[in-house]
Amino acid sequence: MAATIKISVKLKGSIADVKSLMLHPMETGSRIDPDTGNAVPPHHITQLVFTNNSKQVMVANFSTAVSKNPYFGFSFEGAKAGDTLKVVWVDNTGASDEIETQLA
Amino acid sequence: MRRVLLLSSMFYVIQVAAEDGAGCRAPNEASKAPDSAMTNYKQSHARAECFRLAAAGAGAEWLKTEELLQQSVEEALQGNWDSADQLVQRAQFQAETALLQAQHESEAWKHRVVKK
Amino acid sequence: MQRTRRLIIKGGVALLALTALPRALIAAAWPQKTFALTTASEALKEYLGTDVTTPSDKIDMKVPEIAENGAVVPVTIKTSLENVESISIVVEHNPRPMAANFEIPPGTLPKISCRIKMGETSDVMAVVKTRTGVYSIAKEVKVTIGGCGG
Amino acid sequence: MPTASHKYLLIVLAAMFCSSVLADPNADREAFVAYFEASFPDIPFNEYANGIYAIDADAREQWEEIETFPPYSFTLDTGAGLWNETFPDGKTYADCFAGSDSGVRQNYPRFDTHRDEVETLETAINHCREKHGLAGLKFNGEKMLALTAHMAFVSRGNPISIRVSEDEPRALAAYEAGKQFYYTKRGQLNFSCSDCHVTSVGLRVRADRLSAGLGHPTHFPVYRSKLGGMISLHKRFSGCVRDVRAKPFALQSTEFRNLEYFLTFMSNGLEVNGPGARK
Repeated sequence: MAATIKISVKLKGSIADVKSLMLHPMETGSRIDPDTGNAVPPHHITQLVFTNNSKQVMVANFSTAVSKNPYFGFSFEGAKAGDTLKVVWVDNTGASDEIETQLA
Repeated sequence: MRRVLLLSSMFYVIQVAAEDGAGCRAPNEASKAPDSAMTNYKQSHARAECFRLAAAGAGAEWLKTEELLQQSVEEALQGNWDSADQLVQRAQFQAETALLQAQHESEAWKHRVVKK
Repeated sequence: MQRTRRLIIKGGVALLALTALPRALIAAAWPQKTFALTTASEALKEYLGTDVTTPSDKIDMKVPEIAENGAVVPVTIKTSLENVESISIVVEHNPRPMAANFEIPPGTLPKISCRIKMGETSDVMAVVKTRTGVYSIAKEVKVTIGGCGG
Repeated sequence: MPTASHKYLLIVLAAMFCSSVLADPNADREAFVAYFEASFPDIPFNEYANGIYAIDADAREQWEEIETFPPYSFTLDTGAGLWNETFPDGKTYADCFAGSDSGVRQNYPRFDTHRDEVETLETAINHCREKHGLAGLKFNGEKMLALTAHMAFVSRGNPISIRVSEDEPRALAAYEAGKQFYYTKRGQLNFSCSDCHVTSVGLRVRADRLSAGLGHPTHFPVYRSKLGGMISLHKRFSGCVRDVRAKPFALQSTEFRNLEYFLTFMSNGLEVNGPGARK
């Protein structure tokens, strides 16, 4: 299991309602670590991309102003049961995670 | 609004029974002999700490009392006797007031219990 | 008991994971510069080519009047405008106002929801770019600090 | 110096003893519930499990939005994994908690007559681990929070059913001590729990609206947006005590366990709805 992404999809006819939650600190770079007194370096998701079968259905670009453990929801048309929806996030350090789910 | 936060009750706890720290005061009266700043400070620190422990024993210690005493020790170690003494006095005031608060509350709480 | 667990969306989906080859899959570039700019006007110019937006009542933005917590402010934006290409969330008084933007390809509904951080009370603007223009709506969100919960 | 503290201890003990003779927890609870019903006639009883969101509509919308995909989802996964772990002797948590399939959260805290003290879910988990050869978990550590979140989740919908047996004087004394704690003013600000969460519910303290004491323990552990993580009920107690500028007691101290016993008994009949999400 992708340890950092949770996704739920509801199919209403050909419309897919997508909700997703990522486990990520979303550090702004300006927070001071109370233990060291130094700024915690920025560490945040930059992009979140949803692809249904091979069609890109959403690209979300995030700044550091997106909340910790980001939530993102959207909907797209043209979905059907059996489609494969894939979610990928990438962060500013180059780390990433992804998950695939079959629409049902 | 009929319900009001009674901030004015903040110091409803007043000096009802100042002799309750008697055990803490005793050593100070006893030894007035070596009149060095350090000796005086040690005595007042011990007295304040005694009150703090008494307040803690009653489950009533305030948040910053211990910190005030620590700051006081740091000032004393640098020879800043005046500020060290001020901090000790503040700590002792807190601890004594906390004790009075606890004593008052040992009965007063009953009147706040929600009843039909 | 099923009823009371409704807050966890179970959905009808199975969760599967694949081993990663993700970088190649990120198509569009992350618009780094717009996120670094310190005024709303500059950030909009950088991202959309203009900071002139037409106020539109066809955009519906749901934000709280008073944020419970500035660290987690729920924002939902939807619009009945046609041919939407992107939606941006701009928080005027944040140190870097462009909070997030969303590229909407044909077939994707112009409706998004997410949660953002706000440093202080500010206008929050939803900026919708369509094939024919740039539209916006703004609402003030009050951010308070202090008290026992915050 | 010891005389002073002993004297106060005696006063406290004497007060506890005297009042415990007259204790009637059920009458206390009925009066507590009736007080809120009279103060907020439009709020149905079950709503008190939702804390301030029973009262504050704008905050409630934000909370519901967050609960559509709650931030404690990951913690629940972790908790379910930990729950199913096998101990070195082959036993599992389920062996310690009878009826755990349908949830046990609603039965804690309980009075443990063998240990002669209040046992909370957290101390019960550690007693279980110790019995099976494992060290206890940190009370506000990630593992404990995940396990208790999982156990609360499995118990969702079960009505809180705390027992304070009137035939067990030690249980009554613990209950009375918790009650005394709740109504005792403390700290530099001289506030009791009840000053805010009974007398002043719905009013603001600076930017916050005060929530009702009825329903407080139903939803813990809680994901705090402020912290970006979970906290236990005792951590919240500790925060409140600090807020009135008193020195907090240790997590799972006798004081806090007794307080939890009293407070949870007051919420008998409300449904468990933990884990929760709060600002």
